[in-house]
Amino acid sequence: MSTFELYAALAAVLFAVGLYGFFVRQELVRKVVGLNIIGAAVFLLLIAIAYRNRGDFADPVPHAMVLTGIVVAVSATALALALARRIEDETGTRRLPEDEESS
Amino acid sequence: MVMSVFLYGLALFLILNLIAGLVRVLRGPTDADRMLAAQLFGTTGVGILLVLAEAQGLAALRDVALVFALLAALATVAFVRARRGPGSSEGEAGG
Amino acid sequence: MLEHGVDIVLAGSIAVVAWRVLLEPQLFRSMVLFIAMGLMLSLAWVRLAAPDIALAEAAIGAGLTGILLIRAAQTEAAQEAAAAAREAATSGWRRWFPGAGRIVSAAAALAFAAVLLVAVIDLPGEPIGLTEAAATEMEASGVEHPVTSVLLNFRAYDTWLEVGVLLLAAMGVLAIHRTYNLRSTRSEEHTMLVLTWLARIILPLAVLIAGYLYWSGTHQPGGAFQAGAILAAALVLMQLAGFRGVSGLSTLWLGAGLMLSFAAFLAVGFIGTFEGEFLRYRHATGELIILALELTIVVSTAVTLAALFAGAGSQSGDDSDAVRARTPPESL
Amino acid sequence: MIETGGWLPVSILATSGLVGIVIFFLDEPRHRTRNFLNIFAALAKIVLVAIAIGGYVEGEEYEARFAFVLEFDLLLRVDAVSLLFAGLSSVLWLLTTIYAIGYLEDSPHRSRFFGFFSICVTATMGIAFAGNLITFVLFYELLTIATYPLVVHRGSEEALAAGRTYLIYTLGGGTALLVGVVWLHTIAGPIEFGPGGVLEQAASGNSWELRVIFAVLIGSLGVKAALVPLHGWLPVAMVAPAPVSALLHAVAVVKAGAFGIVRVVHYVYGSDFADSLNLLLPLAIIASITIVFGSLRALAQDDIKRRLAFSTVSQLSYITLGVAIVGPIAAVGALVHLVHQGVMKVTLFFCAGNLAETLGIHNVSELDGVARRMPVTMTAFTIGGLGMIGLPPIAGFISKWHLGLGAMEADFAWVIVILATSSLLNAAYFFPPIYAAWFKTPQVEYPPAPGRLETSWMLLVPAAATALMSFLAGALAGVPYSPLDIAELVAEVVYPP
Amino acid sequence: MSSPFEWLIFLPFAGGVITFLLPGKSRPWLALLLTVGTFAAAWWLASDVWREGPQGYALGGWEAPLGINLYADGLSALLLLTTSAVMTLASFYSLGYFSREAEASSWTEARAFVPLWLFLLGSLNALFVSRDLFNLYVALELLTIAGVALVALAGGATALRAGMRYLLAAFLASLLYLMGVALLYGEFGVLDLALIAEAAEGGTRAPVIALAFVFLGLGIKAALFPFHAWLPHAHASAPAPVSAVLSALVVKAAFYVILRLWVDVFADSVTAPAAQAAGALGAAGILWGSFQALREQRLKLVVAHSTVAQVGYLFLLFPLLTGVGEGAWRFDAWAGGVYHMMSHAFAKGALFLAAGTILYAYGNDQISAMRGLTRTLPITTVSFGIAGIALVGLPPSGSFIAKWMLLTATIESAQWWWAVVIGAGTLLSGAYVYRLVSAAFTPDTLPESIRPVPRVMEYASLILALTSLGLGLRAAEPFDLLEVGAPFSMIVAGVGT
Repeated sequence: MSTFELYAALAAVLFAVGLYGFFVRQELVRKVVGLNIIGAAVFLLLIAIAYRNRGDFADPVPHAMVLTGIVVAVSATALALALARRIEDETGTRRLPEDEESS
Repeated sequence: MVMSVFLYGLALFLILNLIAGLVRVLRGPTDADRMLAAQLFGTTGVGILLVLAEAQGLAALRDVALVFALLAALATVAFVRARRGPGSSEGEAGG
Repeated sequence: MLEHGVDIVLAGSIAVVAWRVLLEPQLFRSMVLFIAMGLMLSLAWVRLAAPDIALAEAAIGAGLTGILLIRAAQTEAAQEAAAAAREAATSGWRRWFPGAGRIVSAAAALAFAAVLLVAVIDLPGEPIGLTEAAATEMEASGVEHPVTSVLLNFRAYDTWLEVGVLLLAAMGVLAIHRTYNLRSTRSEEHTMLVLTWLARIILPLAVLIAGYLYWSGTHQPGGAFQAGAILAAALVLMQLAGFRGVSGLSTLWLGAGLMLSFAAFLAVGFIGTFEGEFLRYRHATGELIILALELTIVVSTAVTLAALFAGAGSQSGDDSDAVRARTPPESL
Repeated sequence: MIETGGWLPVSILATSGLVGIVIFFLDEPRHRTRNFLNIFAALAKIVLVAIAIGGYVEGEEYEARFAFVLEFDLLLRVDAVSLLFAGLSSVLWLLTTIYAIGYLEDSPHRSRFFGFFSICVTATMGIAFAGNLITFVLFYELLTIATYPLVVHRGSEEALAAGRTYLIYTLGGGTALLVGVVWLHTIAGPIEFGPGGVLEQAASGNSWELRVIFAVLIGSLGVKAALVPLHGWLPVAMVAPAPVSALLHAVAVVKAGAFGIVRVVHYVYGSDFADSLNLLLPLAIIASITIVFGSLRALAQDDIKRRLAFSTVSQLSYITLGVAIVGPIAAVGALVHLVHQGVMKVTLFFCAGNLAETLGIHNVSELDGVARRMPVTMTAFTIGGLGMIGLPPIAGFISKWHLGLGAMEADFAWVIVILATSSLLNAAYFFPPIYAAWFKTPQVEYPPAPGRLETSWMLLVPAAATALMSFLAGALAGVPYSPLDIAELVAEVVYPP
Repeated sequence: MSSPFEWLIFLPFAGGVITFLLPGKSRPWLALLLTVGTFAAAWWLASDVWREGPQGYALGGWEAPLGINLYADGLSALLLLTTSAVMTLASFYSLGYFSREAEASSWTEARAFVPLWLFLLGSLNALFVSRDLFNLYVALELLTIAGVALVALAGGATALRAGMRYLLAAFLASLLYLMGVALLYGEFGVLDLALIAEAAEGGTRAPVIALAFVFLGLGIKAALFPFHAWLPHAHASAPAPVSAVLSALVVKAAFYVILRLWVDVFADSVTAPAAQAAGALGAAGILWGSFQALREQRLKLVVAHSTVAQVGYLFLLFPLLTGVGEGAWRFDAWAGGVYHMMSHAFAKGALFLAAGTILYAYGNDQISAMRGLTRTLPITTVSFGIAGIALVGLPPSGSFIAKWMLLTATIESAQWWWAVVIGAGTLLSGAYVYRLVSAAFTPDTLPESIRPVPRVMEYASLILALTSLGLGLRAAEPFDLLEVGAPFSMIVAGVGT
């Protein structure tokens, strides 16, 4: 198993873990955490792909993509947490109701 | 060659250390244990990075170690604040 | 051989920690684990010859995100227990099939993992990518570090839009709080002496490190986003220590800080059109322009991330009217 | 774009279309402006249609073509059968407009009413002049949309329910029509209406598909043409104000369906080709069933407008029947009935509206002796009713005569039986009210007439005029430019001698 | 600044910066000015495309694969025009909608609204001209964050929760998309769509799995059934102009990316079963969305559920692109889908704006409260009606043409079952539009006081509605533009008629 394959496999595992967490956990903060884990999986795959193709340096394009991705992820996370906080203020819970109509 | 084996061995050892710390985070029993274990991450992380910098021949990793050290302090502050902040029970947050 | 051992242990423990992050019943502990996972991921980036990403992960991924999450996790234990109870007593069909949701979710997640594995195995054996192309063109880009040349020259357009995403998130947070600066957000009241002291030490250190990372970004790993994130972390620390930080900025200054980088790209892009294309700066001044842009990125990233932290974490319990003023015409 | 003479069909549409839009934006109290616009547009339209008839007989060609989408054009073209329909519509529009102004005096939402009314007529004109199927579909659906607000104009629960029924039927029909038309285009390409049919050359190889498409097209057109069992909306829609009933049931909607059947059989398939696909006999049978069924149901109705509605179901199928019988004489019968039934039925609805508006009479059982109070109205009603039965020399006789002759010619002897039965039934449901009105003694004291006339002149004149037209169309059927004359012109084109 | 691409990107983003920094009441006017300017730029680009064929642009002078290239063909040009047209009118509308200076909170709303609004416009423009997999990701992300922020602007628990759902779904979707992009980069080593299209061919599993990830992510963003649950409340709780733009444009943006990738880049990699599956999900979306729209009691929720249904139509075009043999129907299916996108954008924009007007005037948007709307807000009723026509796909609306083309494709590619779905969808949409229209026609008691509505709000929705109608009256030019750089040809040599 090469380094690329190892980390690519880790990406697959992390993806599944994050997805499961996103589906199963009802608390908004944890859903966001699940999404961040999925994000880590995606970044891992990209960097592994970059690693596979390295001359003097690893492929810089996926690196740039991941840097962008990390910034985007932190933006979305912060927005989500701000929303979650406001929802808690308004409704007293940090979950979303199970069925859509209940509001 | 020998050098490389030694360095990677060292890195592996430090990583195992890290994992041991994680067990403390999970097991507790008090939040104080958890926080100390978390502090250990920072220190051990810096160590691993420095070792890897040698082993992989990437000087830039020392910069990463620098950032690690800085942020470990920050994380500790955040822990303390979070445990001490309003709305948390004072009792458990030893320190 | 041991090299592989490092990777295997690292990968294995990352997977386990991720799993524990989601399983851990107590939110706070889960967040601590999340930060630990970020640190370990940084090591993984190092192993994958991506020191830039390791820096960014340490500063943003584990650092700021972790602190954000930790702060979000400050809920009353009782409240959380009640919510958990509500979660257990779910409505509808789930009551009849307890655990069905979990089984389905697990099956879906596993299916995704399997499919991903297949895809990864199926990827072509020979390396494919843009390493060569980047190496050939790097000279024309004005900087000597490949990642920076991609970020700030070849694909500067993406970077600009990414700065836009960061900016929009900040604008969104402000919009959610119905305010134009963060003065209404809560600052920490009972400060701790030790924190004040720490902040005084760390702040100059952080500025120094940030400056170093910014400067070195043109020829070695490091760069504007990482530097900005470190400054942001310092600002956050100030906030935690009871200083006003970004919350002290007036509407205009906060706005200017948030907008600076996006506007700078816009201006550079505009000037570029006189030479040819939008965002064109291949000429001799390329390096200068990149340095200038990076400087604006440092400032904007620092202000924005700190503002996001202040906005996302703020409680409205003791907030001023700006937060209180909610829309009257609620459509329900 | 617009070729020589193309302005004519376009401006015939525009007279009512533009006026309709202007009326929408008129403030409610501006009655004089609105009435003036309405009457002016209606008169202008009649003049333009008259010019078109004159020009067409002289051999002029009027055609307006607009690029629509891909290889399809919107095509407005003047031909004989479109003139027949347009002539009928434009004349009746004028009369119905006058009638509606009188009928809706002092009621709310008149701008809305007349706006949609004008759009309705525009759509009808569009149907008349549509030169290909896509244009036809376009205006056919526009008609559906524009009539809905008229049906629900009163806004009552009953009206809304009727509107719903109406929409369910017509939207369903419209969707099926669209499918059929698209299907036809996929096998035959963009086709334009041509007398005697165009499919024999374009797509004769696909006989099964053509049969199914025919069924789909007739089925969907049959909704508006009220073929059994698709007639359900028509009696329900009676809740609409009388001018709407007059317009819907005599002219616009139901005729659009019947006219569509004429177009499909004579101008798309061609009756010989359709007959060779064995499509016309089933059509004739369905039409016959509808004729008898409609008459039987009409017998049982006490509500005058419902009785008239079922009578419409029955009478309309004369047109379909005439189309389904191969041969020029039956075709003449069908086409001339298109006009005659329109004129006669509009008379009857005007009269029913007069009775309801003036005396509050809605049912047949209340008609005793009403003719003494409203002699002009009941004279008109009598002429219309007798015409429906088919008594000479009123218009209905001419149509039935040609239908019968055509059936004989085509060896459809059983059709005679249907016609005879239908006439008997017609008599059975029209004679009692006529008899009661003229010869029975009133049961109640009717309120006295408001002025010299038995009711407002705006209600009376249109009824009298259409009654006179019903009479003249029959009595003077032989003169040039009479409906019969034009229908024969059409038949000559469809069945070249 | 000699290229329209530059203006398309520069104007809205510069506007976003300026309106964020500069205080003052001129903000909304500036926004309006910039949307008009963007429309001009889109027009410029469209005319370049029209005259010279597809346009490319290398940002920073770096050609692909290393740099990012922009690209515009007829499809991009049309969508850019649609975007700026809808946003211009919605900006007009917001002049009235946010003019409630008396209420401090709404003034805050307006201040936050304008810069976010311009960023949204900029990100839509960026997306429609992008030709780079990763750049598309960033553009989608910009769009999402701006959209979420705009939804949350409405304030209140409902809007916040709706915004949260939207954000979570879109965040997950982005990551799925990015995972697909990572795999595609691993496979092809480039991000430029044109370069990938050269390299892509059916066969290996990795690109297929990558595509599955990409389409899944985009399907969530496009609210494809069963990933639509986030949409109705997000679109219904936002401020009216935001609802309009989210439903009209933002959902379409995700679909646009699917369309580009599916048709232009990976045409050989996607299989017929995948196409049928996409169609089946689309069909399920049509039925489910329509049923929900029939059940809802709130106007804006009905309109939002209808978006789920209408998005379903778009996915029908994928199975229609398959089929045996060569035929012009592929163009019909593709162009029909695109045209539906446009027509629906205008119609749905008009509907949401009209719904917002009603909410503004009445204070709530219960359907039962809409009674007497024809009297209180006649212009809004008219725009409601016209937009309803377009939603059902009746002529003469652009959706009718779209439906016509899709039906043609179903029949020519011998997939009649999709025709059934289209027909059923038409009737169901007719049913829910009918609910709204009939409520408007019920006279009944009016609310005692209605807040006066600025005229500009009413006319903005009317113009949008009329545009959706105009698309149905003249489709020749849009289709000609659409054919520039299209993956299919209008007429396949030697086939068809």
